[in-house]
Amino acid sequence: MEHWFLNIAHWLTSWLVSLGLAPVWAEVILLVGQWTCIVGIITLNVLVLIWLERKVAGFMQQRLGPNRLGPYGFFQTIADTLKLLTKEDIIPSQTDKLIFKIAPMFFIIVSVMLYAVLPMGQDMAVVNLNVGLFYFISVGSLSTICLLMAGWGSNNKWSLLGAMRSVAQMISYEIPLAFSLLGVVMISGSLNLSDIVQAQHNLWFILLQPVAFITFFIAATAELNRGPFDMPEAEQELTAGAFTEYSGMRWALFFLAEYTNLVAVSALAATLFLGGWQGPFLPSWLWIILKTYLIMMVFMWLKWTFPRIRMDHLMSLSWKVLIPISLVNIVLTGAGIEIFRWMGW
Amino acid sequence: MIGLNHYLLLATILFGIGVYGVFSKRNAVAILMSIELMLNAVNINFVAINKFIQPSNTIGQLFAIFVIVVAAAEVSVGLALIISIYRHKKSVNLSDFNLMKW
Amino acid sequence: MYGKGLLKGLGITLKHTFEKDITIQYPEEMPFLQERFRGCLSFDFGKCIACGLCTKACPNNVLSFETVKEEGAKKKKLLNYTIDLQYCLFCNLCVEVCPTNTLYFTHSFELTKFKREDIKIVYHRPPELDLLPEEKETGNLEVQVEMPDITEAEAKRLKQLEAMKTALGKNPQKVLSKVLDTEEDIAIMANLMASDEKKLFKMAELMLGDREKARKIAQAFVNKEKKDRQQEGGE
Amino acid sequence: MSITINDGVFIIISGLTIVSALGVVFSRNIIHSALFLVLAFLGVAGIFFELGAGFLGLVQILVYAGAISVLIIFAIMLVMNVEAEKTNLPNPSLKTHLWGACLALLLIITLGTSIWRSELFQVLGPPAVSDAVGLLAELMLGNYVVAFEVAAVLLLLAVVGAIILARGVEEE
Repeated sequence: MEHWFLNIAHWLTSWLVSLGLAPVWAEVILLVGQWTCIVGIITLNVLVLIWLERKVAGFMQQRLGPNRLGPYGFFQTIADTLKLLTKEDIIPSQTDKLIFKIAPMFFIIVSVMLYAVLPMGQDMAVVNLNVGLFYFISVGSLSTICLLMAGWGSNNKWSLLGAMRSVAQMISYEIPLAFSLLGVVMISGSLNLSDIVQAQHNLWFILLQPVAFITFFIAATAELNRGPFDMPEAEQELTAGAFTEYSGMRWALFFLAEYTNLVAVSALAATLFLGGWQGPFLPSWLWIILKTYLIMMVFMWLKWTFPRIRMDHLMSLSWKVLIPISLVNIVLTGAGIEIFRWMGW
Repeated sequence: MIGLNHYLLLATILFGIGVYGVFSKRNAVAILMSIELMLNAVNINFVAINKFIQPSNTIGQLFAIFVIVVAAAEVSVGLALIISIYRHKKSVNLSDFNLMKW
Repeated sequence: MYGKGLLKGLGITLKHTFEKDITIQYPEEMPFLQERFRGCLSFDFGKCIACGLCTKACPNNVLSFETVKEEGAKKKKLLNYTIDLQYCLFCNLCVEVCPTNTLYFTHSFELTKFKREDIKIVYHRPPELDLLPEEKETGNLEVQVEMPDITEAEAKRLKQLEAMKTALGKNPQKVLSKVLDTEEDIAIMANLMASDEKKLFKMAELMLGDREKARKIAQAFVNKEKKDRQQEGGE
Repeated sequence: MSITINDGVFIIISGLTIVSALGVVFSRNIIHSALFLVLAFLGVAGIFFELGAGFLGLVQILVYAGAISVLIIFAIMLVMNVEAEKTNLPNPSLKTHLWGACLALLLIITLGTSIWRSELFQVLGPPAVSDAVGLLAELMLGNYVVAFEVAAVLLLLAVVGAIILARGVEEE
């Protein structure tokens, strides 16, 4: 069970080579296949996630959540997706049409690109990049541009305000996000995500770096524009912010990308702090899925517990609280590592 | 076969486009963007030459990083200047920026 | 400590997550309505004396009626009575002003119709009023709602009523335990209902509509029965 | 002379970079210019990847595409007072265009031909990919630690200076 997917990949490659294809092209085809699988799984997973989010929200408010379509309302999101797919694609006349059209596509591409370095099991990263963590952060920072494009292209004051807010927020929170991850990097001595997972063989980093984990969690919530930090969307004041003018499938793409980001960041948190794919009894890929879902449930829990906080509080939380805390954490981690070495452990 | 000369040629073309942009634009922000293009061209040169001539170390990359740092500082201060002047002049047109002329 | 409130909030939502959901799934499950809930405005033809106070009290001219004065008769004779519910505010003014308690609010709240004309409720003079000498039922507990045309909602209600009746007939203890407290009372009430079908029907209706009222009336029935028994014992 | 996958990737990326650089210069809407600039930055990052400088490419994406371009777009939005289509008009005087074009062409032609003909640059093959992060760190915190610190101070000064300039001095 552990090697199912690896075996499939090996079998596919050898089959392609036996057909007389050059090994390079076999690799390329395998890569394309992997990406197709990732995109497919993401899309299906988002259907489950939206359903889960609604159910969780319902239960927290002592409601039932969706319950009409299928068992426990499970087909509700599928019906919604079909509705969005068949909806008219409205492009307002005064928009910057090209930017308006490509923004959601760019957003989803950036979100899917995050998955390239995540180890989905033992030896199951698509690309085992030696700067994987840095790749994740820098590619994740590109989504600000997409939001800005959406906000600008819509030619709508709410969109623009929402985009400006989200960009200000995401840029501010990128700093504590990156800083909180530095502690993990310092302990494991590598930017490679697989190495970081290996380094947690004996002890999960959440126990060594609890402060970093909390900082990372808060910063990630803000990065995802989620939970109590969903100022950019703020339905009540900004009517969904950058997505105001979008409808139909383009809007659905934004939605998809947001949930894709959520899964990616949760998987990263699981990889960095919860020991990644390591765990007893079950196969590695099942472990990472379980841990990712656990973290996503916590994200949902936060979202449906806390009220949205004000923009200036949001900013001061980042600059005045999280950044100093994460800097102190880096210093303490460095000191701790030195003490460990000095003690000769 | 792509060699060093291709990279250098690419950098030259980028630099040339940047030079043309600096000359032909009126908007101060646009000129800043052209300067960024030129800086990027320089970075390509650093990295390419480092990689081809002396692949054993990474001094070229280090210099490229310093260039990026300086560029970030330059852009932030430059844009702050532009915004500050815009408050008085209500324009970002460089030909309107003649405070120092007399 | 900073952040204590946040943890408390998380605890509260976590607690709620595992508590029982309080959603009432409306079409299958009827919501609990208070006794004075104002549903459909209804009219009891036999009681009306055609004084016209209700039409004067109504701010929106919802109510209207036609009368005819026959030769030699003392009173005006009511021909029909119209409630145009689409303008009704459910303000209760007509009900308050009526001297004979002719108008009343029922608990039926499913007033949506497919056609605009269907909203208007017209009560025509029932033929038995002309045949019989005036002999009104004075039982003040009688809440027999008779809409002129049985709508879908009403049909559903009747169905539920039927279901409740059979439930009461077959397993009275279980159903009655919702309104009566002691075993003894329940037994008495079950006996009463078994002997008197009318009481069974009334209870079924009350159980469907207003629990509080059902409780009161059931208690009243039981008390009366107890008293009767005591008297019998005394003699 | 056959084209390998590496060469194809280089041609595509460099073509994209040059086209988007031209877009930066020739767009009449400055927001489009800025977005083309993002594309050019990404292209340059791709060139860095191609050169085996993965870390530098990611720095390029993070700093240029993720931060500097956002800064530029923000500044554009703050200083826009005309229609978007007229924000980035070329200079009306023909003289500057001629000067610019002449200089740019001169640069490209002279440097380009000399690079193309130079024997020095043609002998070398494709770059070897290696782990540059460790080497970079050792250089940065070893031989070049002073430059590193100066860069840090420069960034701090830039931040403070930008804040002071953009907020303006409060007049008492």
